[in-house]
Formats: sequence, structure tokens, C-alpha cells
Amino acid sequence: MAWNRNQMAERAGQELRDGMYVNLGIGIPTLVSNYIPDGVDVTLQSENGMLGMGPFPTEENIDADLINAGKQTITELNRTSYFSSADSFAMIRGGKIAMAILGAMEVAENGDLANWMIPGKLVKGMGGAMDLVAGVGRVIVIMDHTNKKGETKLLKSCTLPLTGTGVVDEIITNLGVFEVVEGGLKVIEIADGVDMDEIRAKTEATLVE
Amino acid sequence: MAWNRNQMAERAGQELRDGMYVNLGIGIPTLVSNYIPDGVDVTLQSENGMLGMGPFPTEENIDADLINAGKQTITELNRTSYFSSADSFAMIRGGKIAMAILGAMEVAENGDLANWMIPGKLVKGMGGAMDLVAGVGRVIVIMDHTNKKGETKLLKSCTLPLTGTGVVDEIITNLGVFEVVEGGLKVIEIADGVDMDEIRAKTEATLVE
Amino acid sequence: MQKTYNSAAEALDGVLLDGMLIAAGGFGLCGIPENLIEAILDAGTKNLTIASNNAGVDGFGLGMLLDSKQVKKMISSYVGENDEFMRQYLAGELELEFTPQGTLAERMRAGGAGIPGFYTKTGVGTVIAEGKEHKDFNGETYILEEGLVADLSIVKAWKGDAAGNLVYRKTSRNFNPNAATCGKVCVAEVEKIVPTGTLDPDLIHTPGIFVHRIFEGNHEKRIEQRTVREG
Amino acid sequence: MQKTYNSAAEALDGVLLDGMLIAAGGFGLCGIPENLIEAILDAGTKNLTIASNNAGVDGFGLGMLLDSKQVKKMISSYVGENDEFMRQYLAGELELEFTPQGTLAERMRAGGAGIPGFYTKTGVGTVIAEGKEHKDFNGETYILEEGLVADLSIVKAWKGDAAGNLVYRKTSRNFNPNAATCGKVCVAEVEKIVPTGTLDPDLIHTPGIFVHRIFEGNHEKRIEQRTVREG
Repeated sequence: MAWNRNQMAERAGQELRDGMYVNLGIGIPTLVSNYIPDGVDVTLQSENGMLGMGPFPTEENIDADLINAGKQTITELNRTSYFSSADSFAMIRGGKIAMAILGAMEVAENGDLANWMIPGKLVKGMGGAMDLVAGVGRVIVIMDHTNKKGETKLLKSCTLPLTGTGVVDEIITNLGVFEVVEGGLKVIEIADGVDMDEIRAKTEATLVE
Repeated sequence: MAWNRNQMAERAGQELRDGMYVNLGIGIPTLVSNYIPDGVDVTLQSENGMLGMGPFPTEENIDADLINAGKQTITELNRTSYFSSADSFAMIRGGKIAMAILGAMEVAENGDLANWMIPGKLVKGMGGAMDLVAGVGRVIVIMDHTNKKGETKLLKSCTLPLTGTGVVDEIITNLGVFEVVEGGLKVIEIADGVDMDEIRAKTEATLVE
Repeated sequence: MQKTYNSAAEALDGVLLDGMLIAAGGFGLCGIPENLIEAILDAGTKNLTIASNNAGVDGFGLGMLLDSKQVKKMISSYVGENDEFMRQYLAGELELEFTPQGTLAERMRAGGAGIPGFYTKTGVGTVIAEGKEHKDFNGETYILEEGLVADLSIVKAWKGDAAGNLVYRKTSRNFNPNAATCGKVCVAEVEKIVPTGTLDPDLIHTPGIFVHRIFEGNHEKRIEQRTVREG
Repeated sequence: MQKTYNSAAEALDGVLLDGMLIAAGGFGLCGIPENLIEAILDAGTKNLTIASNNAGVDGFGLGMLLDSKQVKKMISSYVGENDEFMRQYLAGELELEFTPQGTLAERMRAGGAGIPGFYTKTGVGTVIAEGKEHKDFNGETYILEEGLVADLSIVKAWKGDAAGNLVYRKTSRNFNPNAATCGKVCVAEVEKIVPTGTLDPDLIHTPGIFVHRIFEGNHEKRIEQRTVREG
């Protein structure tokens, strides 16, 4: 059972609060914009220089000058503003963004995050991820609980090069929701059809009550 | 005899080159804008956030939102742009302004400049002067050769709190034009009706041939 | 998310605290948050530290808060237009941290941009450099200046919308966009609140994320030096 | 003062040198100086170090200069869209200085603003911090990053005038204003040169002082990820 991608995104949507400025990463985090609760007004920031990101365009509204940080064509809203990359990251570094929701390869029980590089293999780069996790108020990771080989991604300590140290506040996986607390990860919600035995079996990080 | 204020400003105007971006200080330096040579296109920067400063307005064109760094009402030109104070000094500190022409209380033979404070007496502040002398390509001082008591303002070393060290490139006084060179000040021009004896008598700084 | 308020007093409700640090926009009397300054005068908040390029003139702008003795300290580059300032300062009643104009603007920008310190050539070899860390880059000496984070920013813009987006006019822009970024709370007064969606998103000077509260004020826009040429 | 040129090749005449450091605007393929990149390809300038957030794609944008082996080193935050880049890098033919996106943008801004170094939290505790000076401010640790000054900036804007004033459109602005400030020489390509005086002086993104040469180019404006919803 467990949650699928859309259910994970929907669960993340419940973390949003009215008036928040939020940055959504590439992949599942992008889906969160489909699950903003009614009555909650959230402004999405795109780190390539835009505040107030709208939905994908219709075919006839595609504009090569209007893309998000994942290089996808998007649209603007009536409150939108554009700015330079330096101004965009001034906002991010300056703590003006309340929340970032992003994907990860590994998260450690102390909140360390690895999501940008597999040495000798995958050399894409950190993009804006290091700036986001360093500057944003609250960092939520959405990822599968295990990798393709079935190995846990919630570790005692990360094995891959870090994106930031002690930066993750909460992790939403297909198995549940985990808060980074003193001493390890606290299970704050379990997905339908999942039990603590499965979570324990698939988690290396210390689980605290 | 010697030069009057307008003649000093006119002489400073000869330092301007086509295409230059220039910052003019308060007082006699402001008059330089009246003496830009024909065929020389100079863009004036005002450090409160304007590039392309025009002349004073007519009575009916006065605009409270349009002032220069001396807080005087001014006008814009067709090439004008406005920007924030941080952006203005980014330009200045970043070396984009070719020349600053400003007044002084004292200049030393090594190019030290004092023009912002008389301890215990005159507490106005440095404004943008410290940024200008640190960042601008070439700094020209226009001032009377002596103060109201008849004492020289061209010294071996400054007695007042400094605005910058070794920053002045050239000094235009009512008696002549002086270049700051290795070892002291070099006389490169003498005002009409003035001779070297008068300059020597009224200068404490080392004069080099 | 409601950012619009009906008056300066309403917009400042709950954010003023004795002893707080306020960053203010404006250069001379141009682009100063007149209405917010008056509301702080009315509120009587005390022991303020104010980062502002200038200190107003006697009886107008920040000069009013000096007259009322609400200011403990100014962080400014030029205070030469204010006799009461000079009197209080020379009498030891007022602290003053002189900061070069460009350094002050950059300190505000840095504070808002999460940059706690930066190096600059400005002031090297002067009293400004005393007690500051010196460091060489490429054979030249620079000093370390710190980012400025204020408890409250007060700024003035020309137009704004309910999302907090601001547009400034001519040289009244000056320190306002920089001050707006460095406050934990930013309150903006504008000449005109326009419907959201009517400002061109390419041409917004201060994106709404920086502005927490906004209201339409009445602006005298006093001129310090009325200079004219023949018509 | 003549800033307008007729083509990318003319605008680059005399400014290209083997081994130079070039700062380029653009994010992905959005807002990249297409015409200037092609002209550098034609000129065959070698051993370039290029500071650009991305490295183009195979066969377009900066990818063309990788294919032609004109690039010695990239300073970038993300190069994941370019297989040839990956091949050259893993084969040791190409140097790469990974710089977080916000740090790269700020390094360009700082370089243009006469700031040789600034402190940031970004990258603390990661490989990015290795070998860099660490310093505590208010109990938190930051690292020192250096301003980036380029020999040449190449940028793309929407509109520009003969004075060099530039206006960008939507998210094609990105790194362009920052790159424009950090070059000893800045060459700008625009979609349209408009008569001086027709751009609103309150709404100019890059003041002309930063731009040394400007020309009108032809822009393909290729889209990397064409995503749509139902109409």
C-alpha cells in the first residue's frame, strides 16, 4: 500500500499556511502546487527570478521567456514579480521564504541532507539547493523511503556529499511523516496500510518516540 | 588675480573626456557642468540614485522626487536611469565611474584627502565621499589654495580626519593645477597672474619638478 | 493574507517596541516615510536606534523624533541639515555611528540578503576603519563591514498593491528598496494603492515578499533646496 | 560615445583573448546571449573560463563552445543537461568549479560592486566549504566567498537603447543583470534597440554605465521543457 506520489504531495500540502512564500523543488515537490488547501493563499517562488508562479501554460500561451527552475514553461499570476538571480537568492538567503519542499537522495537523523551528487557517476550540480536549505525557514523533504535497490534513504549519517548539515525539518516518504528532533526522527504520521514494523525495518535512522 | 570659482570649474571641465561617467561634488564641482567642452558627451551620476543628471528645473518643472546629492532640485535627460542607493554605490565602488570632482578642506602631498569633519566643531558626516574616493577611477579636487585665515590647504600631511588615503590624483586651486606624483605635487599649470614664487609661498606640500 | 491597512497608526499597531532598531528609507527629505515617522512620534516609542542616511531637518522628517528625544542613536552618513541633532550630539545626549553612504546602503542590502559581512575599500585608512577587521585581496586592503538587520523597516514608495509590490518614482527610490529588505517587519507607505495586477511584473522594484504591511498616506514632500534656472 | 554595433562579430571585435574569463547571463536556455556565443564559436577563441549558471545543451548555447573544445573551465551550479559536458569532465578534459546558484549570482554582483569577498551560510559543512575561510557571526558559521570579476560579460536583454540602458523580459532576466556588472567589458545583445528616451527611466533594469557595446540580434529562444496543461 503506502502513499503514491500524489498522496505524498497532498500530505505536503497540509504543511502550507496562509500567506506563506514557498519554494518547490523539481519532481514530486512540483506536484504539491496541485494540493494547496482551500482558503490557503500561498505564493510560489521560483529561484530563477520569479515570485507568484502560475500553472503550466496552454499550448498557445507558451512563452520561451517564462520558465521555472526546472526549465519548464509556466505562467504568471496577477501578483507576479520578476527579478534577477542575485535578488532572488537575496530573498532566499535572507530568510524571506518560509518553506522549501524538495527531493533527496539521503537524509540523516540529524537533518543532514544529500541530494545533489553521486561521486564519479552523477555530476549535475547543486543548482540552488544549497542556498535554499541554508536560507529558508523550514525545509521539508519528499522522497521514497527506500531507493531502487530497496535500501533505506533515512540514515544514521549520509554517505553521499552533503547539500547542507542539520537543515531538514521534516521528511514525507511513501511510508509516513517524520520530524527531525533531538536524538533522531520522530514518526508523526503513518501512511495507510503501513505499520511501525515496516517503518522500523526500512529505516536506519534512530526513531524516537 | 588668480582664478575665480568659474575659472577653476572651467579648468576642471578640460579634464573631461567623451563618454565618461562623472560624479560632481557639492559647491564649485557642481559648476563644472556648465563647462563641459563642445563635442564631449559626459554622463553625470548623482549618488542618491541617478545616472544622466540634467540642469536645474524651471520653476514650473520642480519635482520633489527629483533631487541631486546636494538635495537640490534637478531635471532628467532622455538617457536617464534611476536606481537604489545600494545599486548606486555598487557602481561607484565597482569602479564604473571614471572620475569624481570634489571639494576639500586639506590635501596632502601623497594624495591623502580630508573633506568631511572638523573634530568638536563641524559634525556633518562623510556622506558618499569616502565611497567615491575609494571607488572612482580618477579623483580631482577643486578648492581654494588657502583657507580663510590664509593658511595653505596643500600640506605635507593632513591634520583633519581623513576621507581617504592616497586617493587624490589632481588638484585644481585658484593658483594652478597640481598632479599628485611620486614624492609630492607637480605643478602642471599656473593661473594667469600667478607665479611660482607665490605658489611656493602658499604651499606646504613638497613641490616636485 | 491581508497586507493593506488604513493608516500609519494601524499599520504600526503591535510592532513598535522601546529600544528597537529601525531602518528608514529616504535621502534628505526625498522619499522619506513621512506618515510613519509621525505615527512613531504619536506612539512615543523611546530609545530608538535609527539607521537612515540623514536625520531629517529641524521639525520635519526624523528631526521630529530627535526633537521629542525618542532617538538614542543614529546610524547615518550625513546629518548636516539638523541643528537640534548637532546640539544633542555635541552635548552627549545622542549616539551617532557614522557610516559612509555606500557602506550604509550595502549594509542594509546585505542584512536583507543573509550576508552577515562583506569587505569594502571604503574608509580604509580613516577613522571608519578603526577596530574593524582588515583583509587583503589581490594586494589591496579592505575592511569588513557587517550586514544590518533591523527590527522594523519603514519605507515610502510611489505605488503599491495589496500583495505588497512597490514601485518608486525618480530619486525618491534611494535607500527605500534596501531598507525594505533588511527589516524583520517592513511597513510601507505609498502615495497610491493600485489594484493587484495593474503593476507590470517586469517593473516592480520591491517584490511583495519584503513588505508585510502597506497603506496609502498623505505626503507633503517638502523640498530642501529649491534650485531653478531661468525658464 | 558610440555603443551600438551591427552584429555580434562587430561588437566582439578586439575584446576576445585566448584564456580569458567570461561571465555569461542566462538560466538553462532562457535569456542566453545566443548571438554572442555563436560569434565566439566563429572567432575560435580558446582556453576560455566561463562563469555561467548552466552549460547549455548539446549543440546549443554554451554547449557549442564545449563541442568545439574552446572551454577550459566552467564555473557553474548545474550542468546536468549536457552529455558532452559530462563526458569531457569525467575524462578530465574540462575543469569545473561548482558554485551554488545563489553564491554564483552574488559573486557576480559583488565583483561588479567592488566587493572582493562576502560571507554566506550556503555550503557550510559541504565540499563547497573546503579550503574556504570560516567565520562566526552571532553564533552561526559562515564561509567567505569571493567576488567574481570577468574580463568580458556577455548578456542578453529584451530592449536596449544607444546609451546602453537595458530592459529584460520575465524570467529571461535571471543572471543577466548580475553578469552585466562584473565584466571589465560588457557586450549586450537585445531583441530590439529602441530610440534613446523611450525607455522609462524608472524602469530600466541595467543602467547604461555597465554596457560598453550593444547590438540587435536574432533569437531562436529554444525551449528546454515544453510543459502544457489542457487548454
